Amino acid sequence: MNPSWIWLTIALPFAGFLVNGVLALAKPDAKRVVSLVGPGVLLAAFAVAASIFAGLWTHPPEEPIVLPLWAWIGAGALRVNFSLQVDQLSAVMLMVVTGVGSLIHIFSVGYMREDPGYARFFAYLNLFVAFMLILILGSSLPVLFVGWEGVGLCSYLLIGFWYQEKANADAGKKAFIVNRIGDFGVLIAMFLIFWTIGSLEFTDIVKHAPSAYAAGGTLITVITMFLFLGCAGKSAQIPLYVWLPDAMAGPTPVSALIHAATMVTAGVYLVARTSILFSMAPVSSMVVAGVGATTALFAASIGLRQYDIKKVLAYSTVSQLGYMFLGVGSAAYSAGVFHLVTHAFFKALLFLGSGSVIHAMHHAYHATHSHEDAQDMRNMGGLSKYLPATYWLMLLATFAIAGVPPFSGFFSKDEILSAAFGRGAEHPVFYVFWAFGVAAALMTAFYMMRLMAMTFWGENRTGTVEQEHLHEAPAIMTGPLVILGVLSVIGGVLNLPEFVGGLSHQGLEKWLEPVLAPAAKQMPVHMPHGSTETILIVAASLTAIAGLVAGWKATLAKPITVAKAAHEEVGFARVLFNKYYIDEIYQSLIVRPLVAISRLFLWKFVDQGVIDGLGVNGSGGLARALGWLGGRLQSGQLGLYVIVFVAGAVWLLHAVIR
Amino acid sequence: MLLGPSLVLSAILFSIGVVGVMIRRNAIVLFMCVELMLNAVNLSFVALSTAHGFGGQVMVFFVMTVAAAEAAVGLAIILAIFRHTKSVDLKNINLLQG
Amino acid sequence: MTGLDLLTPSGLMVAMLPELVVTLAAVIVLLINAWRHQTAADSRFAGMVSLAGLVAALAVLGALWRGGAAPLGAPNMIALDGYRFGAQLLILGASIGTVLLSLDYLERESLIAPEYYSLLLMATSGMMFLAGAEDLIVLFLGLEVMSVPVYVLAAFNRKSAVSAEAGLKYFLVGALASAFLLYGIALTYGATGSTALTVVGQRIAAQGIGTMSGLGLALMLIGLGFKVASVPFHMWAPDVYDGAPTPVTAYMATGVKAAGFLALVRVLMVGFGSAVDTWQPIIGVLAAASMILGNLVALAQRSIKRMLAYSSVAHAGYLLAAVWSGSQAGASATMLYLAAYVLTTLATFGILAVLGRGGERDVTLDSIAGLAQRRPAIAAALTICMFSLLGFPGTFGFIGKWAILSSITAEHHQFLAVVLVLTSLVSAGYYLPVIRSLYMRPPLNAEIHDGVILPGAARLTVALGVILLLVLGILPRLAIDRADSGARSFAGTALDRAAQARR
Amino acid sequence: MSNFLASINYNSWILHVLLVFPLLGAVAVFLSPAALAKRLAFAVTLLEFLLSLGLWWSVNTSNGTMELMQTIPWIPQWGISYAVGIDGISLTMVLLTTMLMPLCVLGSFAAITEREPGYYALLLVLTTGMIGVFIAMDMFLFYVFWEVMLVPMYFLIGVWGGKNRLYAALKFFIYTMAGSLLMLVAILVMVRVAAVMGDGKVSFSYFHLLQYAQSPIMGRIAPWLFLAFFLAFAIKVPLFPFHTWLPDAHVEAPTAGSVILASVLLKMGTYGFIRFAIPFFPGVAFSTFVTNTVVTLAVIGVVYGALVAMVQPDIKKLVAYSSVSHLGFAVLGIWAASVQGVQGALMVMIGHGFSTGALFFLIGMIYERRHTREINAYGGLARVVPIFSLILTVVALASIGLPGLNGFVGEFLVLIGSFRIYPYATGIATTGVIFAAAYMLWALQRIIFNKLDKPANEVIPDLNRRELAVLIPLLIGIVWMGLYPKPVLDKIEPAARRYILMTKGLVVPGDDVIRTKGASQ
Repeated sequence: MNPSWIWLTIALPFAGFLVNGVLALAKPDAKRVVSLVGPGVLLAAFAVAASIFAGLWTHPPEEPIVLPLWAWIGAGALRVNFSLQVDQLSAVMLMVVTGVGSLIHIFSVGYMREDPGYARFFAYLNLFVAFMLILILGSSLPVLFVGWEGVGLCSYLLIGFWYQEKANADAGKKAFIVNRIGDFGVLIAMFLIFWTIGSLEFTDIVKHAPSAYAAGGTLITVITMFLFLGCAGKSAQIPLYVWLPDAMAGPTPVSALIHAATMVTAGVYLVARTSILFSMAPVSSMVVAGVGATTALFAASIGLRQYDIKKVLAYSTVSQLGYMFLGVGSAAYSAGVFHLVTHAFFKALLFLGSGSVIHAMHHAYHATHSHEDAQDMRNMGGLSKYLPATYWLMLLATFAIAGVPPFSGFFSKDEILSAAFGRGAEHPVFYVFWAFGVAAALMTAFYMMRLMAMTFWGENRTGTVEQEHLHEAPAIMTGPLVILGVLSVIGGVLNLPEFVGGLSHQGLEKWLEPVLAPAAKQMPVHMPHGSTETILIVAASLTAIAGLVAGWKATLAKPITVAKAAHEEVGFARVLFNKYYIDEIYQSLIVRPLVAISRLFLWKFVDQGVIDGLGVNGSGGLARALGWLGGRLQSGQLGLYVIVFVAGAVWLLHAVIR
Repeated sequence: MLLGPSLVLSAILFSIGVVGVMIRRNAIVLFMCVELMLNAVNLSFVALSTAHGFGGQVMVFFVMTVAAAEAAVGLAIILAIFRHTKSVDLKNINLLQG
Repeated sequence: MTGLDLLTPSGLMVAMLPELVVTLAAVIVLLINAWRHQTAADSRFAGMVSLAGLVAALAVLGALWRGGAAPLGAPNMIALDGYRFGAQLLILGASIGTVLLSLDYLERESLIAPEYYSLLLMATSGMMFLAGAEDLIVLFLGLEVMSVPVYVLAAFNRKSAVSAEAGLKYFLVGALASAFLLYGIALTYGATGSTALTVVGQRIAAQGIGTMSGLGLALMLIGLGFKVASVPFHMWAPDVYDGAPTPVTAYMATGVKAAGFLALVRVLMVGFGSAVDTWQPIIGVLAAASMILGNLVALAQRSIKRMLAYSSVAHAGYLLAAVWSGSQAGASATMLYLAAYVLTTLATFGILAVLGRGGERDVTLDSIAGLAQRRPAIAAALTICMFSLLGFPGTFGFIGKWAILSSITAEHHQFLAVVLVLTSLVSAGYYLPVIRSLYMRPPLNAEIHDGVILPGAARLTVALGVILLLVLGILPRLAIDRADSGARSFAGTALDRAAQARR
Repeated sequence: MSNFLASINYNSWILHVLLVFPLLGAVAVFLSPAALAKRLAFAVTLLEFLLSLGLWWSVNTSNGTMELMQTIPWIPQWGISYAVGIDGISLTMVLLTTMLMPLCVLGSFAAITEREPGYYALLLVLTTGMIGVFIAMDMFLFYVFWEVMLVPMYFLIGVWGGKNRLYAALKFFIYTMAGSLLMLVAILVMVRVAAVMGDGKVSFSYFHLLQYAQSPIMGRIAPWLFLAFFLAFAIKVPLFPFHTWLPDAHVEAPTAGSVILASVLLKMGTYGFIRFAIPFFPGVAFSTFVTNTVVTLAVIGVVYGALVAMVQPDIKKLVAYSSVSHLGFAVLGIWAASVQGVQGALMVMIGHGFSTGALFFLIGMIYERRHTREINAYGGLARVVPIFSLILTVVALASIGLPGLNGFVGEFLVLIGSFRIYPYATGIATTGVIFAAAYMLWALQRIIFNKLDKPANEVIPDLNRRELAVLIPLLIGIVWMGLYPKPVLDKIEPAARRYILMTKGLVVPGDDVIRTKGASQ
């Protein structure tokens, strides 16, 4: 299909949103229609995307194809068209979003069936896909920004999908506001870019950036730092990661689609998209890599001590996103994107799998009217018996995320670590980042195995009555899991490293080259070769396996008590369990003071006290008081009147003679 | 010529009248002080007439007429107030104030 | 009839015809009173005759004005120019309005004494002389002929102690002020050798202002300052306005004030035009003080009548600001503003008179609350009056204020303009609550406004006043033309030359 | 369309009709019985809107000059004329006004049950006043409209307002008057100075004053004159710290009053800057001190308004403070005097008119059901009133500048346009988008999300057809101007460019541009 039909991929889910939205308001019970329309539009969009991708595959374009839809904002030199850009990078993203999106939509048909907000859910989900596609297809920063904020909105709506719980609504709001902090950075970056390059089109940025900025200069560093602030918000990096764990309040398919596979990777996408800028700003790149590596390690460490199955996955996502930034920060943009893709597969699988588990647990508790936590792993155990398909698929995903060769995660993670190690030759600090990455990989393997062990192995702790009701999810849910499982396993073929040979020159790196070449020219990637490479690979593999084994052993070493009987954590475990108290610190250092200052100082004191009290009512009161005083002078005594009269007369005579 | 001294005398008389109005509290005395002021001015007119012709002297007659009219009206008003307050002391006349 | 030789008795008689008609009417009413002074009908009859006399005077005035009467030779005793005609139109208008308001008021308050109307007519003739005086002797006589009857009118309600007190206070301080004015005339006469304003003007222009003429000017300012209730010679005004019967208060606030201002303008323009530098700062201080004090103290009043009394001090300040500018534009603005003020004040006091059954002094913001529901027309009229007093666009009051501001700013000295607008802002603080009470608050009790009915004559005054306020507020061309042509009478005076030179 | 308009000679009568027709309507409405009054008022405002719609095609906005100029001597002695004209900026403001008025009338049907004829008549008088302000080309006329508008608003707040309406009405009136009275003095002084410069010709014509505004004599007093104009407009905007009348007025006004206040009246302040204060005294307005001060105040307004909005317990107050924040953007854009900044400021003005207008309508509708504006009295409404909640969400998002909705276009343009000129100030102002999200989403959460735990909220009915008829036009506007603002931007661009030339002193009246260079970008 001709790329000019690309708008259909956006229009289809948007139409789905409209249909489902109207149904949600008018006929919330029409679940049949919703079940058809919701995933249907996505599959159609995927079909369109696939056929366009096929066209691109056969005839890769040299230059990005820009398809203007209409003139959007125009003022003076600023001319922003609402136009879409099709190139190798957006095509990859397109496939991931529509593909994984379709699978998750199908899964949701089963998962959300019982929910009264079924139509609303699909409306939001469709809208999200539409915005996500605008984000990746937008040909300029402002259009991208439409999608950028749009997905944030959908994320907000979906996190707070069960809005009756205050905690959920809080989580949604938190997500949006933290994202807005990032958006602030994107906005400032846009302003700077516009006033230096004169355009916000990506093609223009790529074309003019090398001449407009001095490589390594302050300006470009500032621009990229602000851009990265946006990326950190959207992709949950330190210090803005705090919203993502809370975002697990949304339905699990949402966590899979938005908070694992697609939206949260938008930051990585943006760095890749503006790679020309980052490649010209080594300091910023270093910051990106550093923040990524630190986040990877930091989040992974928190993941070690979480009991909520989704929280573990959430911190895992934050950690994996950190990997991606470590990659793009090391100028290995294609590696970042590669990990983005494989992560989309295995993390979506993990989330959906956990969804399947929660689904089962929920049913079990629902049947017995128990109010236990269906997401707490301490209440699970031994589930492999009841959910065999889910168990096996999640085990595959665990190997993938842990980086066990030859699962997909192994290749992408290895490429990132290699790139970081390679950059170490230039900036030794990258060795530290690499070490962080390796440590994080160890922890990843550990906590994933811990998750598997607590969930699927050992004795079942759900309860004797509840066990009766534990059973595997329907086919409509396991089907997508199977496909994702396959992708998680073989995803590595997308970009096989050199030592595997053969297909390597056909890989993702090659495919993305037209897009990333200008950046590569500024900052070439140094991949270690030969023996170094081999050592790194072996070390990474061993790390993964060591982590897995350790996780397995450690978890099953002693019996696990169920959630309600669990005693409090002690020592450092407690710090980890409480996520280093970061939320509490933010709350008491930023949020509460801000609200208090706003209420007590700005509103009560400045506004009501000083301006309105002293200034406005004060002057009114002063006038009234003066008037009252003047009235007192009017005592009714004629003698006084005469005295004032004569005094006035004397003054007047004096004034004349003077 | 006694113009200068006459004017000075007139000014002094006028001032005495003013001071009287200022310090006295009896309505009738007050009014008498005003009459004194009017007559002080009359003295000025007469004195100035010696320099400028009879215009000033004409004025004196008018002033005397007016003073008579004022006296008639004024005393009537003072009587009216006396009927209400049984006093012509201005201290007691302060219903209107504020 | 264009030229009149004022040196011949017949010419002078024709020139003074309006005053003479009014005086005649006063005498006739007095004669009627001798026989018929018992019943309400008698009182009403006297009022009707007065009305007829005033209307006749108005007709004569109109004839003189339209005929373009002007002195053939030198001016003498009485002015014969547009400014006098305009001034007397205002005075006659104020008097007619007062008579109309009084007709039913006197009956209601059982003040059956037809002498009231002859006093009113005499005062009117005094005002007309005062405003038209071209000679200081006439000025003094006019002032006294005006003042003495008004002393009586203020104390007219014999049953009321406050009325008597008002009369006494007005009388005592008034007599004191008269003495000052008279002394001023004497010194001016002494310095210039004449009482004719034109001659005074020429002499002072020739010899400059000396100590004696300066003192004369100052003393006259004190005397006239009292009449117009300017700070610091204002302290009688709130008490007297408050205590006097409401129509009389209206009369004092409109007629007396107008006559005083118009005389002041003429004295300053014609007599002391060349000494503008001497009196301008003084008038400026008086104006600013009046505006500030009047408006501030009005803010603190509970009684609406007393509030209006203080606001009248403030309005004296606005008018003094116009006088301050010392130009034809200022004279014109004085006239325009007075016209607006006369209309508004008559209508306001007319309404106040009917609101205050049982005593206008007790009319407060609380007692008028919710009037709009029961008596929408009266409430609307009062609202328009308040907006006009506030100088709000769409009313004649705004045109007047605009003229004042325009004349001040033309002098390129903005201090007074700023004081004027800022104090106007303060005045919103007491005018608006009146409207607020009318429309936005519930009445104290259900029947409180039942008796608020404007009797026929008062209704005519109020309606005419309010309609004129609106019409002239939107289409003021005619009024401005009249005021401008009146002010052109001062073309060629010393002041006018000075003003031209300043530009 | 243009041909048809030309054939009925539309341009020659439309401006007069727009001013007179509502007044006549007001008289008719006032005299008609209560039941008829509201329908009649709706018909009048709708017809007024349809009449005004022709302006979109008939006014040639491509030069940025005043079109359809009509001058009729009014008070010739004082050089005062009835002069009206319209350019792209006025055009959008007039259309915004006429579009909102039928909605305001319709939105008041259920809320106003007392003294209806008076209420609707006042709305119509207000219409004339507002349109008059936007098209008056004579300073006297402008001042008259500017002030006269206060009266209907005073009554709307004072008679039909909430509990504390008396205080709010008086405060609104006096506050606004405080600014305008000094402006009155400034106008007069300008006229006097212009008369000295211009051979004694006294004229209040806008163009006449513009011609002499930059003369050397004016230059000496220009700072004072500018200050007077500035105060008048800054209060109306309202610029921090002159904003404290707004929360009270908004809270106490009836729904339509709040809508008009927010959507139109506030815009008069910014309009005044663009049309009068700055073109008259560009030298002062763009002196270092004034620029620093105004930009600082605008930025404080943006952040301060948002922060104070965040902690308001009263939903109307929240929106009121959010207006302070939004209008801060507009002022920033106006002072940036770049094409993007100025166009952005105008888009903020229009966009704020739609979104905040809609917000106030929504608040009014929920108030009619629950009789409280306390945010904490709500919660969980999404389940009971889904349509209301949906619309509230969309409007709230438009208000906080979600791209794709109208709020974003204006804010983005303002910020990008101001950034080059005031990078640091703009940077701080940009944080406004964060705080905006904070206050709006927090409020949204407490109203439509969370647990439905108050029994009174469980039984309220969703929006009815009349209410939808009020909101849907606004929603269409919100989405349309968010996605395709180009027609509007095109209409205002020439006028905005002309304004920028004026800020550089490059335009003199006689209406010709001396130099056009240097105003692009």
